Amino acid sequence: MSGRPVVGVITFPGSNGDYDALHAMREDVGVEARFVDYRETSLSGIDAVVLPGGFSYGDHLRCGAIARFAPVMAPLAEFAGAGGPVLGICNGFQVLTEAHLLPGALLRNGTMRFHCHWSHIRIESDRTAWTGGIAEATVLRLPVAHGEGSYFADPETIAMLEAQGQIVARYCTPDGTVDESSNRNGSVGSIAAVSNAAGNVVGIMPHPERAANELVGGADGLRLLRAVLGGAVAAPA
Amino acid sequence: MAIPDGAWREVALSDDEWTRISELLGREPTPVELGMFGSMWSEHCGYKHSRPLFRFFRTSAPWVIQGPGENAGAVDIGDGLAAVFKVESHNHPSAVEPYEGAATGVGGIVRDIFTMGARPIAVLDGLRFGHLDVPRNRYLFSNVVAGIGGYGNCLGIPNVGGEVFFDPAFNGNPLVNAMCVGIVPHDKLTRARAEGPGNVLMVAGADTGRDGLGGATFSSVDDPEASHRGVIQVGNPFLERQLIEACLELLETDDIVAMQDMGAAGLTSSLVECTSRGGVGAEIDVQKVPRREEGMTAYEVMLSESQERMLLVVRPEGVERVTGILERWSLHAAVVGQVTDDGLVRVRDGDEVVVEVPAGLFTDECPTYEPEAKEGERPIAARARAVPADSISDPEDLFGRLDQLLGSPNIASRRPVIEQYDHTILTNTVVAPGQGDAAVLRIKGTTRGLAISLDCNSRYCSLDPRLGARHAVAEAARNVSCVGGTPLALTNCLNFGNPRRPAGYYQLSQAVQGIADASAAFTIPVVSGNVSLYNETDQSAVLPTPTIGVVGVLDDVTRHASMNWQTDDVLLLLGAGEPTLGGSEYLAVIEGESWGQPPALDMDAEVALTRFVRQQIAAGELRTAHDVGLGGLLVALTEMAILSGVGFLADAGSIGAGETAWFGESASRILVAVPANASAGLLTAAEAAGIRARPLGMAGGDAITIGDAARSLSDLARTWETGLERALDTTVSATA
Amino acid sequence: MSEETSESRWRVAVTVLPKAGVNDPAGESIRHGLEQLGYDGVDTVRAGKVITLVVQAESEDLARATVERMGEQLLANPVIETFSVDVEPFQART
Amino acid sequence: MSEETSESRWRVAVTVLPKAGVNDPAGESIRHGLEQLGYDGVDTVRAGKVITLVVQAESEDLARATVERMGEQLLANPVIETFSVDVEPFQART
Ligand SMILES: Nc1ncnc2c1ncn2[C@@H]1O[C@H](COP(=O)(O)OP(=O)(O)O)[C@@H](O)[C@H]1O
Ligand SMILES: [Mg+2]
Repeated sequence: MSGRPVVGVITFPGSNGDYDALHAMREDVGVEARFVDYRETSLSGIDAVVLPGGFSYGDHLRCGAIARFAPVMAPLAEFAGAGGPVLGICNGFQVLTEAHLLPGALLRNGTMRFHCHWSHIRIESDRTAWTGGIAEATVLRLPVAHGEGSYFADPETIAMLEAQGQIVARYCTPDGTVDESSNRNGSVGSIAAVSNAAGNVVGIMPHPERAANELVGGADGLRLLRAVLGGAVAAPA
Repeated sequence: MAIPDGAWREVALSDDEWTRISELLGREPTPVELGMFGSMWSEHCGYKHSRPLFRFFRTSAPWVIQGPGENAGAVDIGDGLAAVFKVESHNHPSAVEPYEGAATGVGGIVRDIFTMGARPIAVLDGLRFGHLDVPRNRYLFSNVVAGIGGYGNCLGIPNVGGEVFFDPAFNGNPLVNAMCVGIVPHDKLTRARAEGPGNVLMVAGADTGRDGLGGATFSSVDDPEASHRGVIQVGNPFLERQLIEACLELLETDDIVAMQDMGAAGLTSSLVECTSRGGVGAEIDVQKVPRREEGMTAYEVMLSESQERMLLVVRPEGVERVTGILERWSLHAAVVGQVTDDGLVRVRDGDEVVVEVPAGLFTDECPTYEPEAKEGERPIAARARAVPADSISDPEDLFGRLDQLLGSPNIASRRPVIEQYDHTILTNTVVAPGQGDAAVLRIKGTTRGLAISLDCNSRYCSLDPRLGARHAVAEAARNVSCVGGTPLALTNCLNFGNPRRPAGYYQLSQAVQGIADASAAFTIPVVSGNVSLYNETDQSAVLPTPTIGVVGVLDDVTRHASMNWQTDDVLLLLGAGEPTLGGSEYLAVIEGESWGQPPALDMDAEVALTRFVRQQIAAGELRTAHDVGLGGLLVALTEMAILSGVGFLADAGSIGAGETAWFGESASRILVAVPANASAGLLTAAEAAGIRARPLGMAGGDAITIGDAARSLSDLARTWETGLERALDTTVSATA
Repeated sequence: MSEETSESRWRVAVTVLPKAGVNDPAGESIRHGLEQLGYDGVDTVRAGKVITLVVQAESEDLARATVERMGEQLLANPVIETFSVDVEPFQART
Repeated sequence: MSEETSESRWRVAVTVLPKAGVNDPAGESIRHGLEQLGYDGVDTVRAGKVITLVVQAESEDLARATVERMGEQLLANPVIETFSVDVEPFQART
């Protein structure tokens, strides 16, 4: 890595959180950021990757199912395999599960409705690239905006995730209590974010990039977006 | 091919209109021409019954960059930027297929905005349905909301406001109005005028199917279901998202002469409007239009309302570049013809010419009507009927009524709707829906913000359409002022019944004049709008509903107001509006119907009051404001308390006792809250500005206390929060 | 499956597809996805829903009739969709 | 439909259903809706997807094999779904 870290924001056809992620990274976090088109075949020069929210391919079939086969996904898998920090937000999270870079799947919200509201999450692991330095049990306030955000994995997988510390955050009340009232989409174990075993790839349903400025409702998301700068941006060659 | 006798009626043309068309052409039209006339001379495209009324509108001001006549209006908002906006109805399609009808309504209004070169930054929606105890209304409501969310959420444009209103008059005739606002640098504003003979016409976006054939004409006849033939339009927001990005990128090149979206009447209206605005002619070959279905006729291609399509006028040397850009966004495009200099719209089907008509015959020659206007008996009687005198003075009983109002569908929290719409995307939302009287959006790269509100009290309009329309403008402008915005201009959507009934035309013509009155008094010109008539079934028409969207600007977006107050704030009521139960929601909820003389509107007082409030906000003196609307003073105070999570204590004397004091409605009343040490200053400033200001009490505690009587805030909040869900699903109990 | 019990159980699948001519963006995206994966010669892709359920009825015909009614009332939207019903005797699965 | 052409066309339906144990809110809300409409004795409601398409292949078996691959790669997500494939010769419809 030479000089300032560069964050790549991948744009798939139908991504719509791409501008927000780019803006937050540039203006609020203050790093260099650029779009990476889904047809690109290399991530060279990129130190961290964000897969933004949206409706890639209209969310047709399943969210993320078609985007997963985009050309950029091959270098992304390599990048992730080499320990490069990757953050999938909302639709980006769905793409990462479809691509088997993260465990589990995201189902239709239990209410069968789209949910847009500010939510609270409790950080469960500070051992990931995107939560380093955020003490466990810290409560962050972030907006959600999804129709299919109900995290699912079978019981064995969940047990494994628990054992390996791969559950990154759970929905909670403002005071940090994990209960059903705050688990509005019906996620297994109130899971809002998970990581891969190495901790460099994180998927999160709420939107940190939309909580990067007090003027628009809150800035807790900056803590996640910034965490990656605290060392994890030691990118693969 | 000869036209069978009477066939013109199937495309909603009258016998006289048929004769006129034949005279103008000097021959009988071909079938394709007839279909095109049917669409272009429909109410939707031709504004037959409304155009003559538009002369009343004030449409210009120094800050107006584009008035009515283009795809949307535009106003200067400073920093070299313009706000581009318009509201449009999708009532009839939504009555037939609520999800897709509402979804494609959003798709259509968004296309109007980016066609002007503007990047869409907000959507609002004004919805009206019959009561939710009718299963069909529940179905319509749930699916309309899902459709608006489904399309807008996928596009990634935040939905930041609107209205939901229920009244039995909307049984079978829901109203679905969608507004979109976009931002564009002045020099990028694009107008849809075909120019330069030899320039190339291209169709871009979705392939053409048999969607919605006859849509434009079916909004002009009484029974949408019966007259509807062809296939229901199913929208593809994913494709539209690509189209937005591609079109905005295309406008960065010098290759585009004009751009026109295809909405009602599809290729017909986009071709005709583009050529007639530019004073040129055009020739296309329908065989070159990419199709989704086999065996489509020229008629079908010309009148299809397939969504997500654009007509582009391209310089010949740019065709390749344009095609390349579209392909990069995975969009099809095809060259279908070119601009000509003979003023004719000529359509070929291969070698055969199937249409050859001077463009102006479709537009300028469209007949207009000013039928008889006569007020109906019912509104006259309803207005004359005296409202009940106050009979309740015990605060406990008044609190009981407050409970009833808070839980009623027109007043209860809109959260179940708002939460189905993405309102945080684009990260501009400073005051979110439900948090203030209008939405506030920041404009990135500047210090400014926009304030936007969409309003209409249909009930006032039904009792007195001219006064009601003035109220609609006043309310939208007041809402914008209450968050700190200076109203700049308005857009309107005229939703009415059959104008050929004298009572219907009376409502329409009076409402237009009411809009014109208030628009002039408040200096907010009309820059765009849309008309939807024939919203009636079986002699029962919708409440006349001139929906008004107002856009305002905040020079410093950090100085804005919301409904939130803080413990120990002093509560003041500004303005001299006199509450009345006439036309009130209180009567509708308690008596099952509303009647009487709606509140008076003193437009000078309203102007002074709203100017004062936005000046105080801009000066940083005021951060909490909420106008008194449906449900009156106590409903407004309680909404603020619930949203703030802080109760209040008011002096019984300052609130007053009785239904009128608690629940009566008026214009020109704004509740504000300021820290105790600022209240004297505000009172002095109000006095200096000639604004009546009355202290009501203080914010604090977890109850609403008026004199000796109190109600727990959490109980009231639960009633208000669950009201809409309860009405929707009888299995959800009040305590759930 | 014994036909003599008055109420037998039936396993039913209701297949709901967009009507002919109705725009089908999901089918379009799936076709595109398959193309990307290198499948050639795929066409007429339509995306629909299937609802499977178990009902009680005295006969297969009655089961079908019931489910046809469900289709008309709730499972399909007749304005834009068509549906078909498959019925087979219910065998409890292990 | 001529069987002798080396590439025949096949009409295929891929039915995708949620796996046992996976939440199925759509199925749940349909069951609830049917109940509200007065249908008793309805159970095991599952809501899934169906994708119909036409493929070219030399034989029915090859068509099936191709579509099974599509199912594994794209049409179903094995973490949450199972799928089945039906193949029949394609008959151009009038
Ligand atoms: N259909 C809707 N879509 C989005 N927001 C809505 C809708 N209906 C109401 N809202 C929002 O809910 C809030 C309350 O609406 P309303 O009671 O009409 O407010 P007011 O009377 O102050 O205009 C406002 O912020 C409004 O913009
Ligand atoms: Mg309002």
